[in-house]
Amino acid sequence: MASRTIIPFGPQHPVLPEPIHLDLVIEDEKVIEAVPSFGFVHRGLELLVGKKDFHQMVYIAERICGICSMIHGMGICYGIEHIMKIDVPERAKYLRVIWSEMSRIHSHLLWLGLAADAAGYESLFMHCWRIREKLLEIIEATTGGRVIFGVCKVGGTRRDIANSDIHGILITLKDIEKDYQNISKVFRDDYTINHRFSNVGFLSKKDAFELGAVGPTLRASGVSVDMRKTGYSAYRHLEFEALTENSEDCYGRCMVRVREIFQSFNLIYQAAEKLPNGPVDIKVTGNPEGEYFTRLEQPRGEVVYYIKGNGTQNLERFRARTPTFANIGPLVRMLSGCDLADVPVIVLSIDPCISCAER
Amino acid sequence: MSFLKKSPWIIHYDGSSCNGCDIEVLACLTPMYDVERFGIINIGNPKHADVLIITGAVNSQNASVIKTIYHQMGDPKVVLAVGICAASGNFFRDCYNIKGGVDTVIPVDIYVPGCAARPEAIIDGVVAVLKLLEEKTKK
Amino acid sequence: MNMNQEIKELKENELISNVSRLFKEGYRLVQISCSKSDKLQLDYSFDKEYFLLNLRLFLSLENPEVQSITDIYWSAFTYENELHDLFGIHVREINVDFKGNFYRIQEDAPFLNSDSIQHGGKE
Amino acid sequence: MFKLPVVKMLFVVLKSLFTGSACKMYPVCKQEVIKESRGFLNIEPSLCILCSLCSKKCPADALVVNREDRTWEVDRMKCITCGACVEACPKKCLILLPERAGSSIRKQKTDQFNIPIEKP
Repeated sequence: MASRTIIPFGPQHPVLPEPIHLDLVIEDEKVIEAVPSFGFVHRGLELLVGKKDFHQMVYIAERICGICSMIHGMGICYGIEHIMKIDVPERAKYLRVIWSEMSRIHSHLLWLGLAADAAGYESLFMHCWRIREKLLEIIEATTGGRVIFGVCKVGGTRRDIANSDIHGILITLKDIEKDYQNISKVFRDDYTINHRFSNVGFLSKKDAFELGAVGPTLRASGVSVDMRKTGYSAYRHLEFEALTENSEDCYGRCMVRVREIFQSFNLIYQAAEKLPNGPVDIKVTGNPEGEYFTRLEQPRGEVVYYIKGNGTQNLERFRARTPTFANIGPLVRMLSGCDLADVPVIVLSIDPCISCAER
Repeated sequence: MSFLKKSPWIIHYDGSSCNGCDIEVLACLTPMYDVERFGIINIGNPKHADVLIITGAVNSQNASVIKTIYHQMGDPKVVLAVGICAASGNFFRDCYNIKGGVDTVIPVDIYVPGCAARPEAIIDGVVAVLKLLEEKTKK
Repeated sequence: MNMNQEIKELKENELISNVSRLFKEGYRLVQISCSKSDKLQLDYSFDKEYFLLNLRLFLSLENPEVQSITDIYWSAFTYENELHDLFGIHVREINVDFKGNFYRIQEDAPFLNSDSIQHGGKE
Repeated sequence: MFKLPVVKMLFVVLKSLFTGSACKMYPVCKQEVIKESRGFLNIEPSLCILCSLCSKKCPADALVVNREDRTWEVDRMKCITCGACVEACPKKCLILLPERAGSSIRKQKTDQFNIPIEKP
């Protein structure tokens, strides 16, 4: 009978840039139980609704997380627009799709880089980030910010992409895709990645569904749930499939993301082709009154916003259930029974975004 | 690179930041900005580090962590606060759980503005830090 | 816009039976949220094939208490501990009970005690 | 079978040799400015009417408009360059420039602008 030890994991950890804290109960190098706890990044920004009006809340929602900022901003705008029955111009809907797919690509490339780093493959990490920088240049040239996009507002978008620029952007994107194609081959075939990620962090299909996993974590277990399929914004006019893998382990999660990047490129091409002309925003008057649950698909999975307005310029309640928060339960299940050395890889495999989870 | 005589090693701690500045700090270390050409390495161990980079505001929980990291670093040491949150707390200073900028816990030497701070701004901040480090070494 | 969501109001004692029925029907737990007005409003959201079903119940502000659903949906412990830490709702029989240490914050139940609602912005 | 990876590697090495550096060499080379970038809030003082709409709309409370002293202030360490003020300004005297504010040793870095009195 081996003795049990509790190892604190985090908040400052060389592998993970973010302060996640886990108490790992281990017995002979095997993790028996993982106990997460929050609070290092907790800001309580949901309470700011009382102090800021709903236009300002869009900026605050964007700063829930710097990686998924576009879709956070889009989510709150979408909810308020639904409550106020604002019909957003078609062009704005397509632009939102283009930008949110760009943010998905940059988030997934970021994750792939970190995953390669966790597997001890530093040159691959550098290549992923090199490609990502090219994309960030496009993002900056179109939105004005590198990571905080700041383009969504209630009633449309703040900026427009000129029709004359779109051709150039598509050419650059095709270059990036070609570059990425080489890297994706490494993720698919390389021995190091395979060896490190296969059969690690097992989450069965039944578990993934019942524990409420979302996003790539869920889809890697063979459940086809993708909120983009509900057809919000302009997604209903675009063709795509929810990508699934059946390997149910970290490698599957990696592969889902690898393939999703190609899908996102494809979605951008489609949206750019169909992009209608017209205005990008409409004037918003009045205040929201009513409630709505917005559900969008973030790079990390499904995100739920509950927005309740009471007819004043301040919202009554803004609640964001972020994908990482939903993935905590599955993570705890994945960690129990794994080797201590696999913990960083497993934690990374859900693409943890702690500032999202704690808000 | 005559103005860089030392190779400062940095330790990065994420306060309650939104990740925006974090990934920009990380982006500084990757090919496009590559601060490793100045000999700057991101290191996990506070004992090895000369520069503490903090992103994000301070809340009641991570105040003690930041203090610990700061006191574990050997002298001379410099603190670089990256981003608006680290300087003033951004709009999160109204939140119940946020104490304010980094200077509420430890002395800060250089502030880098930006939300999120651009990699160029961070490099500028690091260059400014180096001068300070040199002055502190002479003392 | 997709309208596929529905809100169903419940009494507190009907919660467990409803949730276990949804579990059998193959619903996935999406989230549990709470909002404060003159009462505490709890929303349990479930998803099946992109249809969102919300079970809503109201609790009084004094000594709010609710039965845990972690026997049915194991991963609900994150949401229920959040309810306890941020809103001060006592959740009976959670399978993983952090006893207020899930969110490590100094204040107890900041969302319950906040008076930030209805202040009308900056003066 | 054995030769293939070697050839691949050689290809990669040759490609890397001829594509040049991905690095931007900042600060030796100057920063390339993308003109759409949101970097630095600037004001054209002669157009300002001190309506203080910008400071009301600012989510970060970075702007202070003083009607009595006729000054307009921005705290660079609070400004998040979101552009809310630029949209709110009725006179279009605010502009976001692609340059960025420099680092500072002080927590506050206020830029104050005097607003000239309107000529009749």
